[in-house]
Amino acid sequence: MAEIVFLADGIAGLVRDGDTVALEGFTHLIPVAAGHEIIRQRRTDLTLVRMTPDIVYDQLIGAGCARKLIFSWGGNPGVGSLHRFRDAVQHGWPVPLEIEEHSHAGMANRYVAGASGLPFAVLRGYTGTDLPRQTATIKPITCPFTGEQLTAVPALNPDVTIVHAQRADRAGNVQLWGITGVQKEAVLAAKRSLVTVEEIVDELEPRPGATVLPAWAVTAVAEVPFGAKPSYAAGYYDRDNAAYQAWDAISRDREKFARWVEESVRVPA
Amino acid sequence: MAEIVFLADGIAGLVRDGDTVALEGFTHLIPVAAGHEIIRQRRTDLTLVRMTPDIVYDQLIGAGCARKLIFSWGGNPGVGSLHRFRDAVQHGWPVPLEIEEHSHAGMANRYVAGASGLPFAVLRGYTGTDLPRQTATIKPITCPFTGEQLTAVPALNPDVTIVHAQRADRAGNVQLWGITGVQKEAVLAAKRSLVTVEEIVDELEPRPGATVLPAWAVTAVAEVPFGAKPSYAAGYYDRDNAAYQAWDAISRDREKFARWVEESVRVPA
Amino acid sequence: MNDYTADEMMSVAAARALRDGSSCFVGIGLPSTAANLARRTHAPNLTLVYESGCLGAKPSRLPLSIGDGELADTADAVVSVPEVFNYWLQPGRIDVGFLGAAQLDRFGNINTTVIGTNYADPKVRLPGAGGAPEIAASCGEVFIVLRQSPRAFVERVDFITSFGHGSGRGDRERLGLPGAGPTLVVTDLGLLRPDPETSELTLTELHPGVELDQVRAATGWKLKVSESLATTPAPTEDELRILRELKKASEP
Amino acid sequence: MNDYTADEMMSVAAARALRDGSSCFVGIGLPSTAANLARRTHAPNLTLVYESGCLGAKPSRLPLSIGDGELADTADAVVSVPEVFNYWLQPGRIDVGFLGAAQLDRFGNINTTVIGTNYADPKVRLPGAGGAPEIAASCGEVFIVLRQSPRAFVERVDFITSFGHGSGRGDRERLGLPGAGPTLVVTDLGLLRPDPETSELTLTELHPGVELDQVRAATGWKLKVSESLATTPAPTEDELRILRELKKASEP
Repeated sequence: MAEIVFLADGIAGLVRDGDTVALEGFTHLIPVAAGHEIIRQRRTDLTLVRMTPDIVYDQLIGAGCARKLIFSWGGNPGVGSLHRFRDAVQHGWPVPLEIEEHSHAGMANRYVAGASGLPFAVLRGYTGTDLPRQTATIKPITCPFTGEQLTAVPALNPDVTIVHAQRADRAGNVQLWGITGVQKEAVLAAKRSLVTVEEIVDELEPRPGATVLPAWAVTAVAEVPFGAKPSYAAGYYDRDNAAYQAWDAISRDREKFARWVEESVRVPA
Repeated sequence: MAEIVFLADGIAGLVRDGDTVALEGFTHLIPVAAGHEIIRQRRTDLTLVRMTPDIVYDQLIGAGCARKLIFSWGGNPGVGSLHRFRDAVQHGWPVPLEIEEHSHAGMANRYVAGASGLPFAVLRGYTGTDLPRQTATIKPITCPFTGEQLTAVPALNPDVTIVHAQRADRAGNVQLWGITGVQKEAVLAAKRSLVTVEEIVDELEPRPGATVLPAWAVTAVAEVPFGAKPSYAAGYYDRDNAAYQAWDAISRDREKFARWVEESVRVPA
Repeated sequence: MNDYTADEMMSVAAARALRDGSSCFVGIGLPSTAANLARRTHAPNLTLVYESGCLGAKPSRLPLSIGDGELADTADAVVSVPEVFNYWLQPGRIDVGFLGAAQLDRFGNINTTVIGTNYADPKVRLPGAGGAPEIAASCGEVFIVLRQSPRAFVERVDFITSFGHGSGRGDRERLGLPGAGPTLVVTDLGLLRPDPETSELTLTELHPGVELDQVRAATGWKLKVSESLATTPAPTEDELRILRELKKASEP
Repeated sequence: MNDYTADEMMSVAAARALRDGSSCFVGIGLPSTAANLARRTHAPNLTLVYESGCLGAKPSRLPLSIGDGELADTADAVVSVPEVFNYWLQPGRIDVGFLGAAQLDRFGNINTTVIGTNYADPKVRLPGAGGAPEIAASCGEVFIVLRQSPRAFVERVDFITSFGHGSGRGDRERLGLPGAGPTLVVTDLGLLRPDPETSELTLTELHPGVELDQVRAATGWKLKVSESLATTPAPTEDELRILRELKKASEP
């Protein structure tokens, strides 16, 4: 059964320096509060994993928490580039950032393989592109029945996956709905998992389209209202598009960014 | 968009002699009425596919519609054996039945590969068993990253898949809920598909746990109330367990079975 | 003293083997009866997983099939059949796989495919594998429940549908099978467990009132008997009452 | 005559290319604007598929991201991200893939990864591939929409993120790519289509008021021009009104 914890204790207990950590979320339900707690606790040498690293990954990278990023699309959706990510890749600031780059289809299948206890997944992917030349984790594989050549990618099995969801019950059964992205796979692929939720309730009522992660598939659950802000939680609050716009100016400048971290993240919670 | 048809026209138009046909359903929502229509239309030489062939497959086999069965568990759930299936395998009556035998995990993954446009799927399966010796569609495959040996099975891509669901709207969008089994994969893996439904409604209201097959992924939809009887349709009617029990006696005897087909199936609908 | 049948003793003994707080992949029939009895007695927090995709089902009556509506209605989550095998069974998330068998051999290998050694022309065609091969491979351990008879308990199964311990200790490791394989066989006569040295099934418990010779006569190989052969405690009144209520509630 | 911007002309021209009753895999930004405009004008039965898992989304305003709540709320079905790629995109169920690009070359190959030829030490690090490589491979055909400039329209892309026609006709077949690849490029200046013989992008339409020399100057290679160069019809009043309403409704 999942343990109900405070966010700070959950991060302290589950995320260690040097870990491979996935904070997943596909525009919706991004575990931003958990990312900030990682910055507050000054974790380093993390290998960060995410299909769509957005501004909370820009923040983690800018704060020096990461040594490597495994991803398929890194941007500020609807706004533009991630300047801290760029600065790390192009100038090694504040620390050099190694990258391992895939497509969405490849990343999604890597999580699926991880969740399925398989060492790899097969897809029709990357054909004709320059990605296999740069990414060692893309290899050809031959169908044993037809002889056709396809692409293999290795399983992703993060040390810890962190996701945000709408609700959990007191046993730690988690319910998420709306766009559920790749969160189930990311949690099931991980050795340990932390789910932050908008609220912990006595009983989960069935919801159309809801995904349920049973308590026995989750390590820990923390109640963190507004834990996805400035992204959104369907049924709770909308996306704060202005915050995404505002990030562009903050993140373009190292000093502005550093000040932002001190003033907005490293304040006591 | 899916075409709305009468059952007889749907079967006449979509199921041809010699086709590979999957009528899927996992205890729940078995497309029995569609199976009986295939018997009425005297299709022959079919390759029948299903994870759990039960009494409607026993009937199709006994009626001489099938030359081959691809399956993983053939029985009368909670009752015992399928006597028409046994008679066909053991004595070639009424026609010899070739079999291609898998495990549930293998069959499920064959449909997944079929639905995904891949020629094969990879699983941890069959290890140490005698199945690979008898079934040519089970082969070893090596992980290109770890060198580990796993098992490959080829995609299943039926000529036609038939499933039963609770509801469709007039455009042919299909909604099914409760135990949804492998029906989505079986439909998406097929070249053509027919969905029989309890009712066609003006608008599909969202349902917890419902699966929706968009109209553009379905070839035809037929309204067939009680189309899953004696299996059940959650929200409409319960399983007729007595009918499953009664099947045992009918199916043990060739003449009794033949009489049953004439009296219960080959009557005008 | 309670009056009970050998089948009731078997169900109770099987139920007792399931630890509270663990998860169990349940086949229909005897395994389902035992698992549901366990949930109502000593193991209220036993998680039942059915191959129809029902995770954490809490049926109020015994399901007649693995796809009963009751299972979906009471489950924590209902997932697709591919998902239950790929995301839940295959990675080894389930502690115990609970299987029946038509034939079982002395190394716990299971046959549910054909009787007779010619697969193409079998004496009896059985239902086949279902989920069992991968349940036997991937669960933390496997419990097997079946009635003991020389026809069922054979020296060597005609067909290995689900791999137990192969030809003895070390075979599972050699094949890379993750789970521990069969650790317990519950019958209407007693309990058998694999010998720690050889993995050969060995009688470790007799049910009350059963004679050792009876078990030997019901076994198609020269049965090994534990030096510390014990007697299963008889079903308690509570166990019997709850089992009978369960069975009664499930009648059509 | 209507007054409109070059960007509006581009959106309208892109929208017109989408046939009613077809399905379209939509990236965010210009493609999403065009697809939503099409749904409100000539193609009410256009099925929009977003990589966040929203099948058949019917947003009332332009989504700001591929994961907008509005998309999920109005979709026929919301599926997981692995499912949208594996069950819906990969088997070729989607007719049109609608992509943007940072760089595009004369054979329709797309770069959204790095500017500069040294991947490890790029001049500019771009967002990366996202869903584009498999959209470009698997959709029936691909439409590309981007503003025309010598920086964007290059002789050879620095990095092939998404494969177009490679080095010319026949390359897709040789690689076994199922879809037809880029069949149309819509810019703020005109339309380009691959030459049927060589697959080289060729200017086939000029937007009203645009000079051929302007397009040549905005293209980083020696631009081929169709012998039957046509002029795009100007946006109609209806098209402009609906486009502006859409954009307005999407402002924060």
